[in-house]
Amino acid sequence: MIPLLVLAQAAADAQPSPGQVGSGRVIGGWEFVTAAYVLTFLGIVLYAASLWVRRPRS
Amino acid sequence: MADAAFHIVDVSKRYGPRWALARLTFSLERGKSLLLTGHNGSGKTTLLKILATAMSPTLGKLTVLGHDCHEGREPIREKVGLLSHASFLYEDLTAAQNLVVLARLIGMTDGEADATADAMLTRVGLAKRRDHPVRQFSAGMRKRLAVGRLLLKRPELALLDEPFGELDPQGIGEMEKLIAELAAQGTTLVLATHLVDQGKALTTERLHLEEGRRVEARA
Amino acid sequence: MPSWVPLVLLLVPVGICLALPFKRDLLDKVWLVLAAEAVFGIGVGTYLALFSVPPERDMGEVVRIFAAHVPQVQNALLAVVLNFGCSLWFLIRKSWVADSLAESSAEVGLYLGAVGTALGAIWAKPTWGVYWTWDPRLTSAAVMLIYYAGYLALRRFTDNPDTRATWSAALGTFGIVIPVTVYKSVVWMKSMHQVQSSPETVYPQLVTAFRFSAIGFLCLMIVFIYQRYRIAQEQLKREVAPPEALGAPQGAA
Amino acid sequence: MTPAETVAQAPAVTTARPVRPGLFACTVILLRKDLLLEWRTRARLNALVFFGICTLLMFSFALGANAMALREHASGYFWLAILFASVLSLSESFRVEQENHSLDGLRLAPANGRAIFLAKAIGNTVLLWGLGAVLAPLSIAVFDLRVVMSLFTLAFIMLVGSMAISAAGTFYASIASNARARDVLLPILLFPVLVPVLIAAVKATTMVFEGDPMNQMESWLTLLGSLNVIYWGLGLVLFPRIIEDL
Repeated sequence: MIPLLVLAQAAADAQPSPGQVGSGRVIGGWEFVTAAYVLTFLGIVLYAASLWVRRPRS
Repeated sequence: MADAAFHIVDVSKRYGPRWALARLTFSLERGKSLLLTGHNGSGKTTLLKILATAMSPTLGKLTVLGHDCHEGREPIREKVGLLSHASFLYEDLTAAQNLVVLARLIGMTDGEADATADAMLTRVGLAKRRDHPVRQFSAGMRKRLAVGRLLLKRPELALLDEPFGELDPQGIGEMEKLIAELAAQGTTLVLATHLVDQGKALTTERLHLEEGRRVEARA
Repeated sequence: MPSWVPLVLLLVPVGICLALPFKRDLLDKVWLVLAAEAVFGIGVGTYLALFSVPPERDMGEVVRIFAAHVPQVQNALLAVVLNFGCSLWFLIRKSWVADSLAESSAEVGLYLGAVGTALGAIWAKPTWGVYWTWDPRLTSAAVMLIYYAGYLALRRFTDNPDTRATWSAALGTFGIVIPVTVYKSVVWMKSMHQVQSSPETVYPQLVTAFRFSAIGFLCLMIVFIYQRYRIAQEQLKREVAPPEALGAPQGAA
Repeated sequence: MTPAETVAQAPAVTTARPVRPGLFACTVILLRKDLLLEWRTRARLNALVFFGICTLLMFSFALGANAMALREHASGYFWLAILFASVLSLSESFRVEQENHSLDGLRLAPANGRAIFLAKAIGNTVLLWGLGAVLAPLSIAVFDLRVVMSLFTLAFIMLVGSMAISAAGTFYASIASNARARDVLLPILLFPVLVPVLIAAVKATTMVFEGDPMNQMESWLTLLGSLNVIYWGLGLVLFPRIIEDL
């Protein structure tokens, strides 16, 4: 579903002026938002865990 | 201490978790010659490298030929020669070219450098191999060329790390003669070797290292 | 909520950073405060971004990703600049603190940069239609990650701590070219990426959420670097023999 | 008196020492040494040139025989070929110094650390520029390029590009050559810092072949020039530290 709702411009060929992505509108996309925040928190947890595993034992 | 060839106080060198030299204090007068003994890994090579300013001590003070090593290493390097395990030679240059590069670096003109290199090759017995690349040399011949490199600099302090290594009996004899000549010319010598008998004959002082510390030599 | 409210939170991390040079062990005691603020800032920022901010006109819902993407990339660049500073510090006066801090900031910068770049790619899919465009900003950011991965690899591949410290300090100093490239790449090549994100150009409703999140990530970065720094110091303790191991001075000859 | 006797009888300590060469003279001596080494191992040099040519030709296989696309991106392939070849020549130029710890020999000679850097970097510049001089006509021929601007401009771009690659490359090769896994580390570390050089050099080279309607050439050359200032400056300052602090 989502790819159809994507902005009209194909990225590789388009040369829009910086900052202006186009006049279209992205509808939906919650799964991307979820994925982003899941990745963020996963990153935090995993890196914190790696620090915990390597913690100095003295 | 003005007449000291080198004077080290509390010199220590760390290789990661290990102290290769531990608070070594020693000094050697100019014109004297020192025999440096000790087992493998006792810190002989480290001490020689530090004296040659090839590496800096982690801790401690070091004065070589009147120059403090923290005030610049170049004045020390001008007057110190190091014969190391590594020959410092370029494999793809010929024997003569190797010497010429050094001769130019110490300030000779091109003509002087060529003449000196030829003379030096004759002296170390490599005249016939003048134009052969070092890659074709045997270990003993490399050693001779490395000695030529050292002599070329006419050092005031010569540091010899295992000069007899990789030499045949004849070569050892010639090396002894060269070292004796150096000493006779007034060069201060530091000689690190496992051949204690040869070493003793050539030197006046002795320093025995164990685990980077100075100990009295048995034997 | 007015958008300046989260800026009050900045007082804590900035205050601690300014006080650090005078009181070295300050973080031993207060790192939990920073950790708490990180949880609070990121939590509030995420909550606002996900549930309070209305969808934007152009980008719709995916604009919410900004509140996580931008702070992480910014803090990654900050960590890299810190790495540069520590490298320079080490070269000027041989300090193991600088060496450990440089290692920590490179690793944390690499982590934040990797996640930040991945978020950028996730954001790009619905907005630009592809995960990866060969956009100079994206590509130079990825290249920066490679460089700092190489930096950490060199540290792994060098056994002698003293040489390792000097070499990596030289690498870190030279490496400042790279964040500058990332920053300038947009100007040098025509880019689809925004030239810069300032509160004026970003969607105004998002600013409050973004600021909470940014300050939260700043605190998180400090905590992570501090914890990584302790690991680095512990490793140095094992690798570098302290002068005490030498024993008493020997008598002069 | 034979020369041998002259040396043997020269008093070791009392003679006045010759004046040691300064930074410039020392650089010249070391550069002569480096070029002599390159010349004596010219088989390796040839291999390097063929490696460059090979890389250049491989792009056509990777992209398919699409003459349009190949022509359009020719300057990119040209610089990539030089970049890949530079990794080989740089690590080789330090492998030579590592073999018998010759670099230590130079330091203790004593040669100025900055002079060692300058000689190595200039030597590599000459090498890469020469490689470019071989690859440029070849690229023009096989990619069917038209030279719109003068060939001098192309030569100049190649010079400043090679200089930037060599300065940064000498610095990184001196570090990587001492580490384990040096063959992998050098490109990982070097390529990221060369990204701006690559962008600027490729853009400028493209203009040589496609014209410069927007008058951008000057700004790209300015970028290349300032990168050169940064890399050579950083190299001069940092290189002595790298080879000394061991």
